[in-house]
Amino acid sequence: MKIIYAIGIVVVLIGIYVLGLTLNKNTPVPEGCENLKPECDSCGIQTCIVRNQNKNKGEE
Amino acid sequence: MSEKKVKRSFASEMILNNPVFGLYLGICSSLAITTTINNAIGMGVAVIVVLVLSNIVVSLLAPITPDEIHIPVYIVIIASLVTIVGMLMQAFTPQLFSALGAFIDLIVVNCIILGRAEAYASKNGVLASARDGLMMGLSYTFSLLAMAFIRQLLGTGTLSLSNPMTNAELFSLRLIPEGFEIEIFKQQTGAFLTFAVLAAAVTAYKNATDKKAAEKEKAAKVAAKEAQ
Amino acid sequence: MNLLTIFLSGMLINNIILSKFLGICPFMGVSTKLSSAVGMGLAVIFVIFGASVFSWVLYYYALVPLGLEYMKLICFILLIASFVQFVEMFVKKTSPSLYKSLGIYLPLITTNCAVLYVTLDNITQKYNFVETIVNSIGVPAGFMLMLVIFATIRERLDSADVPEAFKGNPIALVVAAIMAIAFTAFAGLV
Amino acid sequence: MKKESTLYKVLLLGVLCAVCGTLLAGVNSITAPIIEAAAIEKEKANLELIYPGASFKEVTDYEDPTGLIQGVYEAEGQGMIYKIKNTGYNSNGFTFMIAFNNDGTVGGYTVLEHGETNGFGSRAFEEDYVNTIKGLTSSDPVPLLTGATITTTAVQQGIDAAKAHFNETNGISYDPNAVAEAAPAPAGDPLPLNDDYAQFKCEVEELSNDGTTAKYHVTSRGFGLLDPDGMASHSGHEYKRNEAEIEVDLASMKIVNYTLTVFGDTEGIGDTATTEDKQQEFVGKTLEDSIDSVTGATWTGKSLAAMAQAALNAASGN
Repeated sequence: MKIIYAIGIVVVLIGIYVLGLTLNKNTPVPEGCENLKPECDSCGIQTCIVRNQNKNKGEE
Repeated sequence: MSEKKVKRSFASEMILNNPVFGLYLGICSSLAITTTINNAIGMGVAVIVVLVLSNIVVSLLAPITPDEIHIPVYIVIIASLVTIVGMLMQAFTPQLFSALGAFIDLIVVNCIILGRAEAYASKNGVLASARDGLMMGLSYTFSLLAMAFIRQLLGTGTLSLSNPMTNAELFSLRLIPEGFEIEIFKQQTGAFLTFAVLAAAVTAYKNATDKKAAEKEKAAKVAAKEAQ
Repeated sequence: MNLLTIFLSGMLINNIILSKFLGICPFMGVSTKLSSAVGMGLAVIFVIFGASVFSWVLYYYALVPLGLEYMKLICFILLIASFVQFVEMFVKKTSPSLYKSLGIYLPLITTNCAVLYVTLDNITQKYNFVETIVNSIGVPAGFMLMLVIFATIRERLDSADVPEAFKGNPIALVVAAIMAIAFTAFAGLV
Repeated sequence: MKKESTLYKVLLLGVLCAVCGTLLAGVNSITAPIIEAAAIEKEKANLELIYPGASFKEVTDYEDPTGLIQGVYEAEGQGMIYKIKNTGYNSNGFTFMIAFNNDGTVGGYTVLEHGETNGFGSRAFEEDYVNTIKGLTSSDPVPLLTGATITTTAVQQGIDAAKAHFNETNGISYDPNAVAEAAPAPAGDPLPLNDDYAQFKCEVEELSNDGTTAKYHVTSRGFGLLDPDGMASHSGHEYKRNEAEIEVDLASMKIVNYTLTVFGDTEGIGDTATTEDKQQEFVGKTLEDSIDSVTGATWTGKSLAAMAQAALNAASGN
């Protein structure tokens, strides 16, 4: 019985997250700041690293 | 990867693209819990288990997950794995669990795991991902051990290891006589300093190897030109 | 624990960066310019506040009645991620200036250790609702304070002659070590 | 079914959640009992002090607005034990256990660890106060202990928090803000007025002298300024000299009136030796007599006796 609640909660939360993701992707970035990228040079922020790695891999 | 790179020994590979001191991945936990060797090994093993399992599951699921939702899928996998590891540790190694405290739960946001999952596991086969997970986990643990070795030695003067299950002490070696320890290494300042020095050492080693490699290449080029 | 003690200990005494070592990734990476430090700080304050409130409600009104306390980690990380998405969407909709100063940092915050730590800490400390709110403002305020202090130092650091190997992040950590000593002075405050 | 269609995504996420959910629930059902047993095991040694040989179960969902209750344990069929942590005189605080039998009487009151000043706060955990607590039921108010007011107030807060929960779960109605009069402090050994009180450094100033009675304003250093055991200097109380106005009948060299004007020692501890009747005790006394000191407030008592001696010496001087 408790398992159903557990699965239910995770499903609801993932639903909200995916909804947020899709909505966020569809809303356009306000004009004038398309190419803005936060300066995060060498730090371990995961999204930066991944983006940089993919970028480097692409160039190699 | 060019053939020449593979020859480089495992150790220098471990140091060169060391996740912790090189890429600053997962340094939140490495600074906080490396006061004793026990904690370092405990955390290291937990990260290895989660990393290997998550890499395997991610590499299995990657081909069938659409691109938009790959982050939520990975997050759920990693979060479940971390919760399971946390529960097992709380049940079977309570002493270690209370020492590591909230940092076991924070493995979820540890930059190494999601980073490796996205960068490597989602693009390679199961076996390769598992191996990569193990390698990364080992070099993470290795960095934690380096930190813990210095901090425990200087901070408490003794190097001790105890069995997490039964909390029995395996060995305890007092190297620095009583009263001569440097207390500050047990506190935050010591953690920052040790990390800064080790990170600088890794950068220095990297600069050195790059310079050597550059010179070798230049020499090789010069030799090649003469040979023509 | 009265509210002022929670706020002060969250902000100064066990400052999230200096004594809990959390949020160091953004601390070193983004804090080169003062304006970006303030932007990041405000974004983190807003996210931690919102995430803590929602996670507290979710925990005490959904997880505890159903006896699913062990699910708190997976629920909180999903909740934080979705909260950040909705905030970013909201900021995109409101104004370009807000997006420029605040919005671009939001995707970086999802994997920030500090956010998840605060939400989990509210539960382990058994805070009630008001204490959760105070804690979830005090801790990120300490984070922002650190970012601002460090941004000013770092701008001057770039012109200092630092040994080759220490350039970049290692010297930033040495500065953080010195700041950690300074912050231990707050220990007797409460 | 196309990989990008939302139905596919929903299905995939659904399956993933199902797998993760069941996995988590499964592992939890294995580890939860082990964790709980280990938690009980850790506390068992303490719980055995009160109900030896009982089997204990931890109660986790309880409302505690005070935040003092650290743990609630139920001894099967015998009663409830509350582990309390509060701060008294010593800033590191103390931890103790209070237990109520199912019939409402107090099942046990044992201290686990405390750092209260011995001779003062520590009396809150010694024999006579422990027995007074043990004699109570879950609806009686908790009496304080003169001479250890700060510590026993903290103990009282803890026990009240435990009582609130116990009475609420067992449906016992009680008056939460009833007050019990403080248990009297046992009388200490007598203080002779001609003893050596040089260390109190009394200062005497004659206010009036009409040949038959003389009135003096006397000040002396109290417990705080002498700081005998080094506790006073960092206890956070700001100490002053004690001051009194003493009238002496010059013919019989007896004290006619003794009124304390300024009390400079620790409230809650020293003030037990400066009550109305303690001051009146001086009336009719000469240098050869002595007064009873109050345990726990001996130093203040001595300071008052020093002032009396100074007044009598000044009177005999002229």
